[in-house]
Amino acid sequence: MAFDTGLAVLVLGVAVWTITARDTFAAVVGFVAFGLLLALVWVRLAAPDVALTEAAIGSGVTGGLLLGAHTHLRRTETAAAGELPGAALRLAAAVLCAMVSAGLAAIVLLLPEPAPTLAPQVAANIATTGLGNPVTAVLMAYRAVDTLLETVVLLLALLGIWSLAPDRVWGGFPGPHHDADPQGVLTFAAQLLVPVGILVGVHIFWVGSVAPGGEFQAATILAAMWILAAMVGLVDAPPVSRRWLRILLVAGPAVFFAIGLAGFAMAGAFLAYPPPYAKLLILTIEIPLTLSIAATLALLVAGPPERAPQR
Amino acid sequence: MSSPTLYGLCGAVLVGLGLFGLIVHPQPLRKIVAFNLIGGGVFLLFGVVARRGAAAGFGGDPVPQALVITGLVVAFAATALAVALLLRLFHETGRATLRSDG
Amino acid sequence: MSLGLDVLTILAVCAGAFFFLAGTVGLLRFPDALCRLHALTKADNLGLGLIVLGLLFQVEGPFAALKLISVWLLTLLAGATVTQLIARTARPGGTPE
Amino acid sequence: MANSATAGGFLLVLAIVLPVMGALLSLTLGGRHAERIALILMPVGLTVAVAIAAVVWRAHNVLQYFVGSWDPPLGVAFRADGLSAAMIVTAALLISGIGLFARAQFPAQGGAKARAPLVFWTLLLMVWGALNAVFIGGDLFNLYVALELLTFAAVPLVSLDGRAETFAAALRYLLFALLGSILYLLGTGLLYGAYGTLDIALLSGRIHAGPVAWAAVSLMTAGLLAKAALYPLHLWLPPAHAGAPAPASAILSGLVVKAPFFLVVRLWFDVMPGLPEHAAAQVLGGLGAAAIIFGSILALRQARLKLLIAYSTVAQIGYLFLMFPLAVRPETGHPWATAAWTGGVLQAVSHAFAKAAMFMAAGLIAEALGHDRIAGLAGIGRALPITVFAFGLGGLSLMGLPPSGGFVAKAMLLTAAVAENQWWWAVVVLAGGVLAGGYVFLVLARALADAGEPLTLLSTISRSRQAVVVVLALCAVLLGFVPLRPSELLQIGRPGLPIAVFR
Amino acid sequence: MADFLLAAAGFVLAMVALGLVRILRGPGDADRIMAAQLLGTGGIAALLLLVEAMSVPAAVDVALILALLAAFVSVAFVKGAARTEADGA
Repeated sequence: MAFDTGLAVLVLGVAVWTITARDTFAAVVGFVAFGLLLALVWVRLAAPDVALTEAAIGSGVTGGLLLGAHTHLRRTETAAAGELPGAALRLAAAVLCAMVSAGLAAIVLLLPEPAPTLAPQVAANIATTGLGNPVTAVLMAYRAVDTLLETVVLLLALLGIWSLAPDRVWGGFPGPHHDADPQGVLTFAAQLLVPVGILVGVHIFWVGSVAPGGEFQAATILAAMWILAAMVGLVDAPPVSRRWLRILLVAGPAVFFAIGLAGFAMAGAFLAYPPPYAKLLILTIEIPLTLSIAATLALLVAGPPERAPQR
Repeated sequence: MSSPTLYGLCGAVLVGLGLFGLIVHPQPLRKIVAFNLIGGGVFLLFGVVARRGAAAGFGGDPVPQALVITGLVVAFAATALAVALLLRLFHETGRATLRSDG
Repeated sequence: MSLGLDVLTILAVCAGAFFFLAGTVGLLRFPDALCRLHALTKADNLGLGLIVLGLLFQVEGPFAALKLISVWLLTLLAGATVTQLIARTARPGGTPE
Repeated sequence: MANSATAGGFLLVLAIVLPVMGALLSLTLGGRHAERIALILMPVGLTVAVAIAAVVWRAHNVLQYFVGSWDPPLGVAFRADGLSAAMIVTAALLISGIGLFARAQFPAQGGAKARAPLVFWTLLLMVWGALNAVFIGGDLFNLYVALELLTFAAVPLVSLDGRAETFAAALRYLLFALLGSILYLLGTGLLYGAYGTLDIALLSGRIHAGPVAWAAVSLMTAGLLAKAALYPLHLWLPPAHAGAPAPASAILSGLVVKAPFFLVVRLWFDVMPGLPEHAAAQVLGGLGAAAIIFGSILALRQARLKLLIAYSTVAQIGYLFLMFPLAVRPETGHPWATAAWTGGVLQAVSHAFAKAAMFMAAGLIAEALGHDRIAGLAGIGRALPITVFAFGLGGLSLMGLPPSGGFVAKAMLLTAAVAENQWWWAVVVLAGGVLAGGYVFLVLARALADAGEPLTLLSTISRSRQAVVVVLALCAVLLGFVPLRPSELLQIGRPGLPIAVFR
Repeated sequence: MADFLLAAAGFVLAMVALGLVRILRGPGDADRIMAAQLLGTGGIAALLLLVEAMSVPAAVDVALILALLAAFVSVAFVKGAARTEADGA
C-alpha cells in the first residue's frame, strides 16, 4: 500500500511537471518518464499485457515521435509561448478541470462492490479458442472485430500522413535521409541493439498466445528497431509508391478479413473460428498482422514522403 | 482504501491535468502531449475497473485490459497523425500555432 | 538452501539500493553537470547491476536469468550512448539553448 | 441466445466489410484503380443498404448480428433498427452521388498528380465503412473504434488541397475530435465498471439513474458534441469544412457530423431509455437554439460562399438537438414525442442531401469563377443556371420552406413544440428559418444579378456534374413529400413498439 | 522476502524521485536527459524488484522492453541533439 501511494504520487508529480514545465523539451522528457512509471502501475494492477504495450508504445515509440517533432519545432518555441491565454481564462480552465477530476474521483469511490466482471465468461470460453492468454483471446476471438477495425485505423492514419506530402514528392521516400557514420557510436549501438530487439520481438510474439505478449507489442518492438536502424542510416525507408510495400502494409488486415469471411462458411459467422482449428487460424492471422502493424507503425513515425522517388 | 482505488483517484487527477494542458497551452505539441496524458488517465481508470473485476483465477478482468491495448494503439496513431500535420503546417508557414489570421 | 540464496539476494539488493542512494546524494551535492553525470552513471549502472545480481539467485532456469542479464546490458548500452552526448553538450559554458 | 446468425444479419457485416476492403484494395493497387473500385462498390453498397432497409421494414423489427457467434456481453453485436436503416440508405445515396460528382475533380492519374485521387477515393470508401459501422454498432467500445475510423478518414480530407491554411484547420479539427473520442471512451469505461457490459441492449436493461450513469453519459455526450460541432464547440468546423475540396466538404458537412449526433441519440434514447431528465434535455436544446441563432447570424456576415455554407451547417446542426427537449418524455410512445423524433431524424437526412448539394454547387461556382467571393457572384446565375437552381433547392430545406425535407422536419419540431407547451423552441425554429432565408437570398440575389458584361468562365462545367448536384438537391425536395406524421420506419425498434429481437 | 523486495523497489523509486526534483530544475537539456536516464535505470530496477515481489515472472519482459526502448529513445535524443546543433550552426 505504501509502495502504491508512493508510485501514484510520483506519477502525478511527473504529470504535473509535464503540463507545467516552461519549455517543450522538458515536457516531452516528462512524458517519457510518465509512460515508464505507468508501465510499473500496470504491473501493480496485474495487467502485464498492458504494461508491455505501455512500455513499448505509450512510452517508447510515442516518446521518440514527440522528441523528433520537438527537434523540428524548437525554434518556434519563444514565439508560441507569448500566446498563453490570460489569467482569468486559465483560472476558469483550472476550476473546470478540477471539477472534472473531483467528479471522476467521486465516481471511482462509488463504483459498485462486488465489481461486475466478464472474467468468468472469458475463462469459460477460452478452451474453444485454443489460447492460453485471456487478453489475446479477447483481442483475437471475442472482440476480434475491434482489433480488425483497429488495424484499419492504423493504416488510415498512415494514409492520412502520406496525404500531407506535397505533390512533387508524392510516391517518394518518407522522412529525411540519414547519413550512415560507420565509425560512429550510434551506429555501433544500433548494430548491437537491432538484432537483440528483433529476438525480443519474436519472443514476445511467440509467448503471446499463452503468456503476456502478442502481436501489437511485438510489432511495436520490430518497428522501433527498424526506426533505430533508419535513424543511424543503416537502412532507408522505401518509396511509398512501391507495390511490395503496399502489399506488406495491407497483408495483415487482408488476411484477417479473408479468414473472417471464411468464418461464414467454416463456422457460420463472420470472424468465427471452428474450434479444432481456432488456434491455427488465429496464428495464421497474427503472423502477417504483426508484420503489417510493424511496418505501419514504423512508417507512421517516419512521416510523409519528403524526397522525390527518382534519385 | 484499496490500491486499485488509489490508482483510480490518480487516473481521475490525470484526466483533469491533461484537460487543463489541452485547453491552456497554445503550442499544438504541448496540446498533443496533454492529450496523451488524458489518455493515460482514462486507460488507468479502465485498468482499475479491470483489477476490481479480478475473478476466475485471472488477476484482472481481461476484457477492459484488451480494450486498453486497442486504445493505446489508436492513441498512438492519433498522435502520429497530429504530429505529422503539425510539422507540415510548420514547414509550410514557419509557424506552429493554431492562431488563425482570420 | 533457499535461505542461503535469500540472504545473498538481500545483500546484493541492499548494496544496489545503496548505490542508488549514493547516486542521488551525488546529484544533490555536486555543483556542475559533469560531476553530476559522473555520479549518476556510475551509481545507477552499478546499482541496477547489483539488483540484477541479487534477483539472479531467485529465478528459475537459465532463460529467465538470461533475460535479467540482457536487461542490465541493454541499460548499460543506453547509458553509454546518452553519456556520450551529455559529455559533449555539457562542456563548461556549452549548455545548449 | 443459442443461434446468433439472424436471417439477413450478414448484410450488416457486408455494409462494413465491403467499403473497408475496397479501401484496402485501392490503397494496394494505387491511384489508377482507386476510382474504379469505388465506382464498382457504389451500386453494390447501395444494394446492401436498400436490402438492410427492406429486411428491417418487412420484419418490422431490429436486425441483429453477433460477430463470431459470441453473444454479448462477451462478443460484439451489430444491430439495425429503423433509424439505422434510414441513415445507412442516406449514406449510400450520398456517397454514390458525391462519388459521381467527384470523378471530374479526382480523375485517375499517374505520377505526381496521383496523390489527391488515391487519397480521396480511398477515404471516401473508408468514410462509408466507418459511417455504416457507427450506424449499426451495438457495442459502445466498437462504436469508439468506428468513431476513430471516421475521424481518421475525415481529417485528411480537409487538407487534401495541400494549402497552408487547411493544415491548421485539419489540425484543429483533429484535436477537437480526439478530445471528443477520449471523453467518449472515458464514459464507456465508467459504464463498464458499473454494469459489466458494453452492449447497448444489455446496458439499457441494467442501467439505472445514479451518479455513475450520469457522469458517464455527460462525458460521452460532451465528447460527441465536440465532434458534432454543436455550439459552443463549433469553432473548428467552418475553416475545416470550407477549406476542403467541394466533394470532401459535402462528405464532411452532409454525413460525417451526423455520426456523433446519431450516437448522442443512441445514448439518450437507447442506452438509457427513460433515464434522461427534462432539465438535461433542455440544456441540449438550449445549445441547439444558440447554434441556430449564432450560426445563422455568422453565416449572414461571411464574405465567402463556402464559409457561409459552413456556418449554415453550424446552424442546421442546432436544429438536430431541438429534438431532445421535445422527444425526451417520461412516458414512452407519446405521440408528440414521436413527432419530434421523426422531425429530428428527417432534419438530419434532408440536411445531408441539401448541404451536400449546396457545397458541390459552390464548388462548381468556384471552379468556374476562380473564386467564391459572394460579392463577385453577379452573372453566375446566367452562366450556370442549373447549379444555381440546385443551390436554391437546397436552400429551401435550410429555410424550412415547402416542398422540402427541411420543411417537414421543422414543421414537425414546431408542432411538437407548440403541442407540448414548449413554445420557446417554436420561436427559435421560426427565427432560424428567417435568418436562413436571409443568407440564402443574399447569395441568390447576387448570383442572379446582372453582371453588366458577359462572364468569362475559367473552365466549362460539364452538364453531368451539374445534374448530380440537382439530383441530390431534388432528394432533399422529395423528402418534402413524406407524410407529415411520425414515420413508421423510424419507429422500428423504438420504445412503444416491442424490441423483440428476431432471429 | 516479497515484502523486502517491495520495500527495496519503493526505496529505489524514492531515490529516483529525489534525484528528479534536483535535476528537473536544472538549467540545461543535459540535466533533463540525465533525469530521464536516472528514471529509466531506477524504474527498471524497481520493476525487476516488483516482478519478483509479486511473482509474475512474465512481467520481466516489461523490463526487457523498457530497457530496449530506453536505448531506442536515447538514440533519438542523441540524433535530435545533433540535428539541433547542425541547425543552429
